[in-house]
Amino acid sequence: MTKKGLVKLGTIFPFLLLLLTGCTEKIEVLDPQGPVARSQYNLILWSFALVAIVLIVVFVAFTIILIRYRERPDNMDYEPPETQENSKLEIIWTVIPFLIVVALAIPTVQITYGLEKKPEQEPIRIQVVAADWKWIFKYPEQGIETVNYVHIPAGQPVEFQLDATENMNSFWVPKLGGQEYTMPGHTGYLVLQADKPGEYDGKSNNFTGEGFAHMKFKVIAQEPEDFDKWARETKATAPKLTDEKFQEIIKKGVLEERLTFSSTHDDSVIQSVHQYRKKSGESNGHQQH
Amino acid sequence: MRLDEFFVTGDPMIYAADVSIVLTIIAIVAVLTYFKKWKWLWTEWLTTVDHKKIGIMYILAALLMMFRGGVDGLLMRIQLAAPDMKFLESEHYNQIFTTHGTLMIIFMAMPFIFGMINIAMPLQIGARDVAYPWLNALSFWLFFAGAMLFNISFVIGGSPDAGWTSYTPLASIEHSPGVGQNYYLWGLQLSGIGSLASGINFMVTILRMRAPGMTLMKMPMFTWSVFITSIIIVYAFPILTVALALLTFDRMFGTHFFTVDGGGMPMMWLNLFWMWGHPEVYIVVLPAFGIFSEVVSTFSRRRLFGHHAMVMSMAAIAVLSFIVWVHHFFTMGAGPAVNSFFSISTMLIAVPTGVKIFNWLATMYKGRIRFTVPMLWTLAFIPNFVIGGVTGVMLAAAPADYQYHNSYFLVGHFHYVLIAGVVFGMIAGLYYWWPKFFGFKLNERQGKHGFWWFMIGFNLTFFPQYILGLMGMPRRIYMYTNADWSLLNMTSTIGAVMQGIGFLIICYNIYWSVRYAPRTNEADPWDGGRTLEWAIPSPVPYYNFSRVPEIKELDPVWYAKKRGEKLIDGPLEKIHMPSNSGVPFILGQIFFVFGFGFVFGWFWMVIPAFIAILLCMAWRSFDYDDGYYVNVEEIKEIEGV
Amino acid sequence: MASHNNEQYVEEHDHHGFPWGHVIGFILSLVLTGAALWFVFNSGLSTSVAIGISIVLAILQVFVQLYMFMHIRESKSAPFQSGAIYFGIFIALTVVLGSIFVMWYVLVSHMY
Amino acid sequence: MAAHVDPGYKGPLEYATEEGRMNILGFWIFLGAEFVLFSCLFAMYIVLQGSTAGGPTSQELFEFKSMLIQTLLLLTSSFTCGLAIHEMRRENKKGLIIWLIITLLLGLGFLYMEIEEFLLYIYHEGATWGTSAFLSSFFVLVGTHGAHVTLGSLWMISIIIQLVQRGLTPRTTRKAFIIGLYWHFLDVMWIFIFTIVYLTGMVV
Ligand code: HEA
Ligand code: HEA
Ligand SMILES: [Cu+2]
Repeated sequence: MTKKGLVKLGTIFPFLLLLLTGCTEKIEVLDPQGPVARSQYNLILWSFALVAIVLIVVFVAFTIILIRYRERPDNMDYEPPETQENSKLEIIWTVIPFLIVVALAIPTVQITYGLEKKPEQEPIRIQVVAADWKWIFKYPEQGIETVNYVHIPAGQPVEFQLDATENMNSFWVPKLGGQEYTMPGHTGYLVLQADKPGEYDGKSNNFTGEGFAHMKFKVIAQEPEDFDKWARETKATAPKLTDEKFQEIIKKGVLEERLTFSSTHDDSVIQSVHQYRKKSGESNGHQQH
Repeated sequence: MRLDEFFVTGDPMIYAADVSIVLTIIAIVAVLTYFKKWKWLWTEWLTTVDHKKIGIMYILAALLMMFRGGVDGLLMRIQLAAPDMKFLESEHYNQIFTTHGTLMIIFMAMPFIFGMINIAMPLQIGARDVAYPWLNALSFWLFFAGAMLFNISFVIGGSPDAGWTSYTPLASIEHSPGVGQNYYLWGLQLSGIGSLASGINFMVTILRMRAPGMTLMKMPMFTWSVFITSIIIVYAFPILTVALALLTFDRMFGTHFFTVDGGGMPMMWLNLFWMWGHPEVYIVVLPAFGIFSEVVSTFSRRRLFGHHAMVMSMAAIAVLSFIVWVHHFFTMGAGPAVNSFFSISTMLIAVPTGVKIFNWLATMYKGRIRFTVPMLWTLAFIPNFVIGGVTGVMLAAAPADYQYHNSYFLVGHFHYVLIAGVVFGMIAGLYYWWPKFFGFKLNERQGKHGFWWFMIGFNLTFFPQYILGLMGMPRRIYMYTNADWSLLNMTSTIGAVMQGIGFLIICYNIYWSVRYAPRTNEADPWDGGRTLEWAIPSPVPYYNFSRVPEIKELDPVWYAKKRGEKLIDGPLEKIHMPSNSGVPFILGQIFFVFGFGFVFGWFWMVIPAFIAILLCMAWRSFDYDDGYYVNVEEIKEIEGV
Repeated sequence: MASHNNEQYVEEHDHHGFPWGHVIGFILSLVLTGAALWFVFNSGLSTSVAIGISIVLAILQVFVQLYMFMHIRESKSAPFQSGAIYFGIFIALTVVLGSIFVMWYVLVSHMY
Repeated sequence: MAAHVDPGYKGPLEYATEEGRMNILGFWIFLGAEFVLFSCLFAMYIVLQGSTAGGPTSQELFEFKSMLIQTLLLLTSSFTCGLAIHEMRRENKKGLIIWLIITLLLGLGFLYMEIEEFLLYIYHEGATWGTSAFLSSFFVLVGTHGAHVTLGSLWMISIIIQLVQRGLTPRTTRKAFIIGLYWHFLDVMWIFIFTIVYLTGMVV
């Protein structure tokens, strides 16, 4: 019967191995490519180390107890003692988990605040519109717009301003950092940064119905010079984004191709979704931006 | 509404379901008629207010729902076995995971715990029934009406497909225009009201109907877990009631609570849903903890270690469970203050849960551990649940959760806690208390086979999902194209099939044992029972206790046996019992009609049903039935004295 | 059961004479309501302070009802009755304050 | 056993049987749950009260006089309901019934005022619950309270009938006591509606 404990150890072991050997390229979350993802990665590792202690203690104790105290033909007349309480032990197994929780809580809080700190370098701003089921990226400074892919300069923070037309999506690029919801009627902000040029997978991570599985995009990080060059070229060569075209794009439906435009949509289209909230915002003081 | 809109059409699976439903109904009617069992069904089951029978009906319903939810699970696993599968379309897949999640939690886990509570808790405290037997029956029939309503969505009108969390705006009338979402709302609403009533019922039962001498601290651990669970139910379910009602108003009457236009706030749905939803997961797991406590001490032949600490830790879990809900939407962007607060409160739950784990280990330490089937499930619970629990703590670290949220890592977490906690617990309880109700044990050898298939399959299914999550696989996708994910997904599917086999073995085990297992009718079939239910005959007579014993200590049966005393003794007296009533059953049916009318917006159906409900309640209010007495002769005959 | 029934009811106050408790409770509730009106409309305090005070007054009225009208302290189950109500109030506060806390931060959240 | 009165019992009738004691305790617990139920509606209202979406605001709608009369009616009915129970404890069946009827009438008066207020908003001001999130939450919060009062009134009628039919028995007194608890609870909720909805809505 002690097999069970071993089976359990066996299942947890590959996980440990994966982490230790660094064979993690396919495991996107464990392969951070930017400072945001890295700080989250560090927290994940730290939390895993802490819970690994717990797992080991419980599994070892469990296995030993099962081997040592199982009923065997030769101990059938053993009558277990009647102890019921042992305050010393109970305090130990209350305090130690508590300390582990503290050890996890401190970096958690630090990183939670740290991620919201203003980056030292002025970020470039990209507006993201999650429409069902495609991603639209607007570069207000460059005056261009792309769909289902986004170019960013490497080594530089990017502030994504997150909006949605109808449903609540979640904007997630695992290798660059954790996700955030994009909500209709409310703008969110997420700063990400890529260390070096490369392509990273992005996806929607909050269920929005039929075409949800197809709502993916690519992040293409480039050297800043290349990024500028790309932006200039796009501005010069891509077609204009007309109002009709934009309306067509945001209509519900799967759209997996990449589109590129040399002009941007008018924010008021998205704002019109928000108009009611805006009006009411005036009277309730909630809106403080 | 046209007929072909009313009945779901166009899919072979649906037609198969239609056919099987019709066939099942015909078969049931035929069998009942052939064996002339209609009257028996009515007098013995449909009108019963006996907690034991109600408990058995709950468990039966739960097993059925587990079968349907499990089939849903298997279908999903087949679709996800390899990249680009064409087995299910998106629309279908979405309906299936929605019904899977809802069924498993609301219509499998909840009735299962209510079943266990009903059969065991009154016996453990020496009561003849629950505080309000009539209401107890009504709770069951409300649950049943809700479950039926939710299940028929598959063939009539269409299933909900916005996830068991039913987030707005996706679940709004604009984005989910069909009736599926209405089924979700009314199915949950009806059974939720039943659950609330049960919660009050159990609380009063425990507070007022304990055997003399049984102080709160001398109460068995399962009963304690029921008490604390009931508290959570009473204070969490009203939140669900309101949330569902408001979404119903939004969908049917054009209000603007969760809509984007009109100034509504979709985020408030998430907020209310999880204010109920998080306590809900502890509602389903705490009774399982209670069962584990009983089983561990019975089969280690040792008193439960740290009774007091076990109670305190459950109380702590209950309070904490109400202040952690935001961990389900850390990624909403509520800022560091909110996220930090809820991260810490969530992590703190690990401490009382840990106390429980270590106390179970300490109970086994120096014990004499017998590997019976209930004990096997309990033993498997400990390491598996700890895996699920510690990954929960990993999720609780907000910035890390930005990476895990809505990925398969999360799916892994909650199946580890839900299955290792709730399902293992309920199966353990089923095996443990079975002989008490039927006078024979379920076959141990078959039970062990079922256990190993299920346990290994379970690990194979859900462990790879943690890694899939870290690889970036989102939940609720009906297909993927990434070939890197295929190996682990295939493993997971194979595991799911193994679980299915395990489940079938367990069902066969029940069938076989009902037919062939030797009847022993022992009061204490496990030879080590400690709490009051093991002092009375098996199967339990309908009045439970011929005489109510005086309690002086914890585990009275165990110590009485050791000292060679007779616990249940003294002169017999006539026993007062509540009368059966058909009203709860009928009310349940009317509620079904009421809900069904609402689903389709047919007010010509809703209004008469509502009036009928009021009339039933008035009838009940004017009904001065006092129950009846069981006379001493009859008791003597049943007890064989 | 039959043996311990007589202790089931714990007498709280005399219920045979003039209903002083109720009358005082009624006067208190009128006074508290009037005070709330005065604070909000006539006191000249800033709106938020006045509303804060009136909420405190409302909470006081809850106690008036619970203790003077509803006899929450009577019967052997009094601790459980009070427990049920106070835990309900605790959860109710959690729901209200928690929603405000979270929603307010969601709405004002803006980087930098 | 449950419905059995012990010889020599001296307390109030509603506590005389185990059944009575259990039902009263159960009802207290139910009231605890009701606190939570209303708190969700309050949370909703507080969060949405500014979201008027261009529709009428609370300041434009609410009227001082109507609100004050409603409040006084309900406060008084809570008092008379207390008196009813007081009379019941003095075993004065007639007093009990009379006070209950007065309570009921006050409650109906309250309902009348509330319905009139709602109709005024809907037909005069064009402010329905579909107009804005603020109005949705207003109508549902206040309406839920109103629905509770309606249900309470029906229930009270049924209990008055039972009292007339059967006099003061452990059962009827228990029912009367419980409806009393319910009625006071509704008053408690109204006080919060009064403070958080009306007072606040008139000045913010
Ligand atoms: C029975 C059900 C159950 C149980 C018991 C739990 C228990 C816990 N859950 Fe889980 N959870 C769910 C069911 C459950 N959960 C479900 C269904 C969802 C998803 C819903 C959905 O979105 O569809 C979910 C989602 C969920 C999330 C949201 C993730 C996300 O959406 O991004 C989080 C985040 O914090 C979380 C955390 C926890 C924690 C900290 C515990 C803790 O209670 C665990 C405590 C236990 C232990 C820690 C193990 C034993 C302890 C020791 C051995 C002591 C020492 C340990 C330490 C010091 C670490 N859960
Ligand atoms: C107690 C709760 C519970 C239980 C027991 C289970 C059990 C299982 N669950 Fe489930 N699950 C949830 C609660 C639960 N789940 C919830 C809440 C969700 C989230 C839903 C959402 O996102 O909204 C979810 C989501 C979920 C997903 C994610 C879907 C997605 O996001 O896309 C998956 C995928 O693998 C899955 C699989 C399984 C499997 C394989 C089982 C297995 O354990 C089942 C084992 C099988 C059986 C016990 C029955 C066996 C039946 C047979 C052998 C019959 C065979 C006959 C025929 C096929 C005719 N579940
Ligand atoms: Cu949770």
